[in-house]
Amino acid sequence: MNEQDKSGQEKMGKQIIKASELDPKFKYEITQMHGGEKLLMCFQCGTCTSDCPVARYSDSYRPRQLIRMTQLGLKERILKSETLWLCAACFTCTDRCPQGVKVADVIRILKNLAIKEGYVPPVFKELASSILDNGYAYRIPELRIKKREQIGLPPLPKGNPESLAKILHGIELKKLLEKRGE
Amino acid sequence: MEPGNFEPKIIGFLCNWCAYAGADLAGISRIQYPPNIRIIRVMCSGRVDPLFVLEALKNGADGVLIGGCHPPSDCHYLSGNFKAWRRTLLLKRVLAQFGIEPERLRIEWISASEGDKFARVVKEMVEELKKLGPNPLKLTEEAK
Amino acid sequence: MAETQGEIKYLIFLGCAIPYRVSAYELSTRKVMEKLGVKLEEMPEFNCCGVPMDPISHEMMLLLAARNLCMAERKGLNIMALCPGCTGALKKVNTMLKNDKNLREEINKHLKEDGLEFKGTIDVKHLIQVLNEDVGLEKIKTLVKKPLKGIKVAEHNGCHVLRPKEYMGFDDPEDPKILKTLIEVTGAECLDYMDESQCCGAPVAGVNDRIPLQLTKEKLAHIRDVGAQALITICPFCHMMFDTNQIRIERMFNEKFGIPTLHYPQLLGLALGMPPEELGFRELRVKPTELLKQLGFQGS
Amino acid sequence: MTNMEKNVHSSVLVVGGGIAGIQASLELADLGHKVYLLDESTSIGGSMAQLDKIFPINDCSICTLMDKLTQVSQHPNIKVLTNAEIEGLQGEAGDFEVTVLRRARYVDEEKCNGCGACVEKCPVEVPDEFNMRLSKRKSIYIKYPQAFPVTYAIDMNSCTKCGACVEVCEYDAINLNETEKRLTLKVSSIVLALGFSPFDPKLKTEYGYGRFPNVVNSLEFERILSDYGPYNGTLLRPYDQRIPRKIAFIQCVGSRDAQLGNIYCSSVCCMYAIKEAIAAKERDPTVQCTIFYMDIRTSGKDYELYYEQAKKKYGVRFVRSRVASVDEAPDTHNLLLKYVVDEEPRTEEFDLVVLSTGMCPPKNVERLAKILGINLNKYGFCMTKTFSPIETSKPGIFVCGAFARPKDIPETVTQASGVVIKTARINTSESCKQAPVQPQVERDLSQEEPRIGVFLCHCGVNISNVVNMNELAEYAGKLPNVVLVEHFLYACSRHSRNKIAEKIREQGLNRIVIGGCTPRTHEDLFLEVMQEAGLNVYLLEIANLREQCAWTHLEQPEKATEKAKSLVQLAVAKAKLLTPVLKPAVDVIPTALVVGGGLAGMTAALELANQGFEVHLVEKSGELGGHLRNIHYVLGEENPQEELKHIISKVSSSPNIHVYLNSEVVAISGHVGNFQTLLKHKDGAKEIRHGVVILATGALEYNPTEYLYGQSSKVITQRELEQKLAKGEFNAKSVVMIQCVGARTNDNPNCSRICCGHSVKNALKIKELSPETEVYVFYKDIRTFGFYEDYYRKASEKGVTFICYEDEHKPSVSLEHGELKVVAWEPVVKQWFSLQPDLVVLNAATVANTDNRNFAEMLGIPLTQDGFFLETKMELSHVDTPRAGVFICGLAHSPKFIEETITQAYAAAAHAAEILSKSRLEIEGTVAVINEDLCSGCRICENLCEYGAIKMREENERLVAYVVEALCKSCGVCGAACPTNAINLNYFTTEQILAQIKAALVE
Ligand SMILES: Cc1cc2nc3c(=O)[nH]c(=O)nc-3n(C[C@H](O)[C@H](O)[C@H](O)COP(=O)(O)OP(=O)(O)OC[C@H]3O[C@@H](n4cnc5c(N)ncnc54)[C@H](O)[C@@H]3O)c2cc1C
Ligand SMILES: Cc1cc2nc3c(=O)[nH]c(=O)nc-3n(C[C@H](O)[C@H](O)[C@H](O)COP(=O)(O)OP(=O)(O)OC[C@H]3O[C@@H](n4cnc5c(N)ncnc54)[C@H](O)[C@@H]3O)c2cc1C
Ligand code: SF4
Ligand code: SF4
Ligand code: SF4
Ligand code: SF4
Ligand code: SF4
Ligand code: SF4
Ligand code: SF4
Ligand code: SF4
Repeated sequence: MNEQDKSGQEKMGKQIIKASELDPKFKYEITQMHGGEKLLMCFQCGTCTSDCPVARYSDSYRPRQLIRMTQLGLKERILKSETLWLCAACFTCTDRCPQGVKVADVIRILKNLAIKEGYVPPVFKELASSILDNGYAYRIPELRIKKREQIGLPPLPKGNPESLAKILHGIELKKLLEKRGE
Repeated sequence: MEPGNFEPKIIGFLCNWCAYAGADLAGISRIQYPPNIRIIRVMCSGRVDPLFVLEALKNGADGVLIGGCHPPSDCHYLSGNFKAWRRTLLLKRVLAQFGIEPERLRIEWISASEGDKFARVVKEMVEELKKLGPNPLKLTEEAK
Repeated sequence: MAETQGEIKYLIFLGCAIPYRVSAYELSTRKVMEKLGVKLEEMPEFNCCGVPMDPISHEMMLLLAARNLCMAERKGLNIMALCPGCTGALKKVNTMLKNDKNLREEINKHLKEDGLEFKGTIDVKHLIQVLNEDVGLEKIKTLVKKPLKGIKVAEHNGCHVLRPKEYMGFDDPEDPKILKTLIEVTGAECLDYMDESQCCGAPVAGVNDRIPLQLTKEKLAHIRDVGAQALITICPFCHMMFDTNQIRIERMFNEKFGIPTLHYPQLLGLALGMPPEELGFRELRVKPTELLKQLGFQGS
Repeated sequence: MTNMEKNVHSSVLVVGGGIAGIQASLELADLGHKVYLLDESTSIGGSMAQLDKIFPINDCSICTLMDKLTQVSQHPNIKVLTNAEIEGLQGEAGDFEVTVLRRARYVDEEKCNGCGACVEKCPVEVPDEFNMRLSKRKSIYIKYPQAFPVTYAIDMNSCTKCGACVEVCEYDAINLNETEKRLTLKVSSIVLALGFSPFDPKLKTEYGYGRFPNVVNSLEFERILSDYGPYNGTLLRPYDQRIPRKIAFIQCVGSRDAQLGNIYCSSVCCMYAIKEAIAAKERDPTVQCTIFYMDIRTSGKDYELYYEQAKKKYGVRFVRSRVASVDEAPDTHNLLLKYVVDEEPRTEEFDLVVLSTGMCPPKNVERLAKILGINLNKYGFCMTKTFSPIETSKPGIFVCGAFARPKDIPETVTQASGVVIKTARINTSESCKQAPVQPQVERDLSQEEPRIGVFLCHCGVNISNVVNMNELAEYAGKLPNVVLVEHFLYACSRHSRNKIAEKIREQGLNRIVIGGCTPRTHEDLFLEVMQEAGLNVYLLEIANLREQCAWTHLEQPEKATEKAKSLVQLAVAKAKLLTPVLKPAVDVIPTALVVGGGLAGMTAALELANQGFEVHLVEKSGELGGHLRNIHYVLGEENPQEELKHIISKVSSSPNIHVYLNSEVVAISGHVGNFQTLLKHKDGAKEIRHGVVILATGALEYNPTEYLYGQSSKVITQRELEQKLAKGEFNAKSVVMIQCVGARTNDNPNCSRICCGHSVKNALKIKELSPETEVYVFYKDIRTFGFYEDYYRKASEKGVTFICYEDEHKPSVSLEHGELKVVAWEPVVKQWFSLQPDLVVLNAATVANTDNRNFAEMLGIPLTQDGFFLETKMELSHVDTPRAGVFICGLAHSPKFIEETITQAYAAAAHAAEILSKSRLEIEGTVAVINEDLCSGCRICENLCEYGAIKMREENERLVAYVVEALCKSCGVCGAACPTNAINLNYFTTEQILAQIKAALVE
């Protein structure tokens, strides 16, 4: 993903964002979700961007900017943005935000929404299907499982995909993934 | 008088609110300085009439110190310190005309918390005056 | 909280990454815990803790974690996790479900599909928490056979064992102390270095291959600058970044680090008198040859 | 009031001896009340004693404070109780009984004279809290060199009871076994001035305070800067005591932080950080100072100029970013700060970091609140209300200073004065007051030759260890006119003072010279002696043998003795020329003129009327109320229109208040105690005579020319919006508010203080009436200081969007097909974007009333650059002008909120009442006197006098100058300038000073 994090921000730079591009309802929607309750409290102090380890090495990933765009209702731009996926979920921002905004959770909410809009980065597709198949995020090779015993580790408990399938039944997302996965 | 053990005499006019209090703090903090100064308390440095300075020099003072509050506005009387400052500048010119080194007159802003500054100023003055030697007026008086 | 009845007994939660790639961490943990008298039971039928699914669906993450908690509740034992990510997810969901009745009802609706129900009867801890709170420094101290005197190391806690503090809360994320004291009890010296609490970047590795390496490189440089002989981690992902990726980083940035990275239980194991082979030292990519030599272990 | 009077004690308890408590005590005591000033510390002074300079004038803090400490120490009506705490309260307003616990000090206040001998001997060293632990003190110590009481104390936590101090104390002042005591005070009211406690930055671990030695908090930095601090005023950093090249200031540490629960803004730290940066720059201009902030909150009077000056004149760098974390470079112990500029994260290295730590409620205040039965707000500060800003929830208990809300010194002092008018039962009949010491009948000296008595004090061994007292006494005895020389071990002790009075009478002494310690602290003690002995107080002169001789020449006893002789000679020379001076007095007309019938004027008028004074209230318009008439909501629960109605009805029904509507002041003449004013109203003119003037002329709303105001009915001011909201005429779905219209501009550089709060208030009202309406607020800094921050947050929470703009990126407003369009720059997203609001609301500045200029001219008082009245000392009280008897309050002084206006009106009323309560006003005798025969009428003096105390009059067809004694403040500036030497200054006469000069120079 070489240039991936150099997102469309710069390209957007020139034009004026029109009032019609702003969805003032968007911010209220986010505050209804787990972790998004404090979104509106953000007063743009800059702490989250200053301290974000990813922002330091990315040209485009800026948590404060994402929060701001969310407050302003730039829904389309955010959900389309590839930079969203760069968050390492290290929670530094959440812990340090003086206003108690759960920045990492808001970004997670945005990712969840992006998925609903149909954008799923390949790596997540893989992880998800592996979990649905065997309960683990990775498909652990037979070789590894054998090696465990060689070095004296107990056998790895078997996952229970059937049980998972049952409890995950009814989650809209599963369908979505399956559809995309095909 | 032998220049070697010449001990200059200094008259200090210190305003009550800042400089005099600063001189007190030097004492409270036990900061040592040469005993050559005699302090005359005035309410404001602006009270120092040029006459006082001239009389002091005429009567044999080797140096005169005027101490006031820091500008712009430490002055208890708003602007007495400015007035003293302007007057001192003029007075220095007058002194030069009389053949008295203007450095013998010094004006300093010393706050009530600057005990060390007060002591330093006295020390400096004593050293400088030792270099300058006795007040020339005194010599002519003595000659008479 | 489930009863422990005098003896210390936990369900060990391995998560996905450890069995997949980092068995030395598991191995050394098991050995060390045995030595310390902590009984570990296997966790049946567990599944991914949920964390990797959070970006895709928060709900799915909640359900995955909740299911694991139910498995533990069934066993009536508290969970000890090795991976901070797993610890975080399980702890957080455990707390959320315990405190938020509405959420609990909602989740239980789903769980019921497989006859499960979250009741809120157990607790979740990370390995270092068990060492610190249940075993205790005093006990460890008495069991240290071979104090690692003269060894200088640095630590990297990793984010998720500390953050978000709202759910983790057992150590100060800005100035964490527990791992440091656990290191010091082995006799090794633990050095402070710059930006200690910074993330290694591992979680982004799936979507970007440059940023995580840069972050890890920056940390390695700080650690090298203070003269640490080794780095101690307690997270499989951090370990991968520092150990597995170190040679790659050295090549990429054309800088030499050569900092062996041990799982904390490996270090502790040495101090408890176990030989490196038993603790999975062989699996380390950056070989701690010098360090082991200094401690009197030859040729491993 | 009358039915209460039976139980009224004339005593007041002031709790907390910071500047708030000190000011309140002094004013109450001046009004004749007995005051108990109680502090839990060993000394009074509070936080102000620790500060280096104070904004906005950058005066020395301790000088300003010391002036007050001296007054407290000398005031006969004030009893200071240190080391004390309140244990119980009984009774009710007017009749309280307070139990006080006095913890042991182990040093007797009556006996200890502050010589400090004990300190040298004490072997135990502990960190000095006063210097923020950056230096050490002994177990026996005095809090700071200038502290009052001048009594040492023992800190039993560290004392080993070795007894070394006991042994050395010549005065037997130390008792290591002293125990705590309890006492009961009967008081009529209680003033709480508990101040604040500084936030503990250890709680913000990401800034590394406590871990990194070069991260200091602001009070530590104040001590570092202080001349009597740990480094004697040299700018050094703690780790290696090296001069820091780069200093970072981090704002809002412990304030505006929801994670910590301290959501409020501490109000003062923006200003003090700027002050500290300037101070650092003044010490070394090459030091680089950077202030990291979220909003700079410099909304006080002329504070914006201070901020601008820091940027332009001193080159202080300001960065709008909260610092995320501080890390230490292990080798250099420098610090790395993470912040963001232009949405780019940065790391920058500094050698020293100063945390601008906020103000928290005083320690353990919950306990005290419980004992007293008062309510605290959710943060633990005292609960007050908008329209009763100094009343606690319990009648008879009042509050002032930082305990009521974080605030700076001028606001604190103003509030302390304000408390006085509520606390005091001012009564014009002298009987109810505690009479100050009554002057004895003075002896007539006109026929007597000077008979000088010289009393020399050993001050224990302080003076006598250095100066040879016998030699000195012998020398003094030989000086002309000296008839008696006596020694004392402690001249200031009660015993010695009685002895002196006795000697005066016995020996018929008529001039007194004391050789001892500085007159600045001890003069008043000896003045009392003079009075007791029937001598005029101006017949005393003190030779400063301790502070200015013995203590500064410890190693040179011979030279010190010589100098002491000279100092005594100097004093005798002056004493010989001293003459009795009568203190002039003016008659006071117990009536006040209040100009302006807004909230300020009405409040001041009511308070004075309540105290029984007659008030003339002059209002230019046809109605009372001023701006308050347009205010329909406040950031709080009260209903302003109800309150206004209530106030107006009280004013109208007060028999003591004469209201003149549609009236204006045409001329004012006279002086304090006796002014004559000419009023004009539509029915004609009227002359009023009064003792004081209170100017409450308010201010005006700026009339915008920007943003299409006046061109579109959809562009309105915030005031107009409030009318719409109140009248139910509001129906917009999208509103844009623009802040700082006509304020913080080149033409009007100051901040109007109220408008940020005003926007937040109206935005909240919009959201209440119409939640779906979107509100955008474009601001430069949001200045919701203090607890107003709560409302800023509430507005955010309701979905109001706040967007910051810089002058280069002002929003633009245009009309397209009759629809409004606003184009603005969003600095975080870094994009221009446009909005189509239904309304644009401008926050028009509050600008000075143009009438102020007339009053300034008539009364000879100054205005600020932007036309508000300028008080005498901006760093202290807000209400006094250089013109005695003239006070200011309300918007006429500067923009302020309702509660601040009320507080200031109280303060103005208190200061006015102090004058009005006296039938005759005694004036210092050290005034200028003009010899009319010598005066040439040149008017030089008239122009020089800052106080307008010199006036000219025709005398035998000749212009001569005369002094209005009531106005003269004794500076002597006029005397020094008079070309014909026509002016002299009592007690500092030219002749006396010349005699001193001559005496000093005899060989
Ligand atoms: C670093 C810093 C710099 C500042 N610089 C400036 C400046 O330059 N200019 C400016 O205007 N303001 C400045 N301020 C603000 C200023 O310090 C306050 O406005 C002022 O000190 C408030 O005075 P106070 O009397 O209300 O409180 P304090 O000074 O806090 O005094 C309170 C007193 O009450 C006593 N007390 C407390 N509790 C009890 C109790 N229970 N019983 C008995 N006694 C008690 C305390 O011992 C103390 O003596 C600064 C503040 C800080 C922190
Ligand atoms: C637009 C605006 C909004 C505000 N909103 C709030 C708010 O929401 N909350 C809050 O707490 N505070 C608010 N305030 C501040 C509050 O209004 C003031 O603190 C308070 O009303 C000031 O009262 P005042 O008497 O000092 O001045 P004013 O109200 O201005 O009264 C001055 C009076 O003096 C009269 N006068 C003027 N010149 C003369 C003269 N030459 N002779 C005789 N009389 C004269 C005037 O006619 C007027 O009646 C606001 C102020 C403004 C301007
Ligand atoms: S730290 Fe919090 S308040 Fe600050 S910019 Fe980020 S989200 Fe906003
Ligand atoms: S959680 Fe995400 S946004 Fe927050 S600091 Fe970590 S990487 Fe940055
Ligand atoms: S020695 Fe005695 S008199 Fe002197 S300061 Fe100490 S206690 Fe006070
Ligand atoms: S008794 Fe206490 S205060 Fe006195 S000298 Fe000994 S240690 Fe110091
Ligand atoms: S904004 Fe308020 S709390 Fe923050 S530094 Fe400024 S005055 Fe202090
Ligand atoms: S809107 Fe008013 S209060 Fe706010 S910053 Fe501007 S001038 Fe100051
Ligand atoms: S300066 Fe002197 S001469 Fe001139 S008017 Fe004043 S008193 Fe008269
Ligand atoms: S002494 Fe000062 S105040 Fe008094 S008249 Fe002279 S100049 Fe004015």
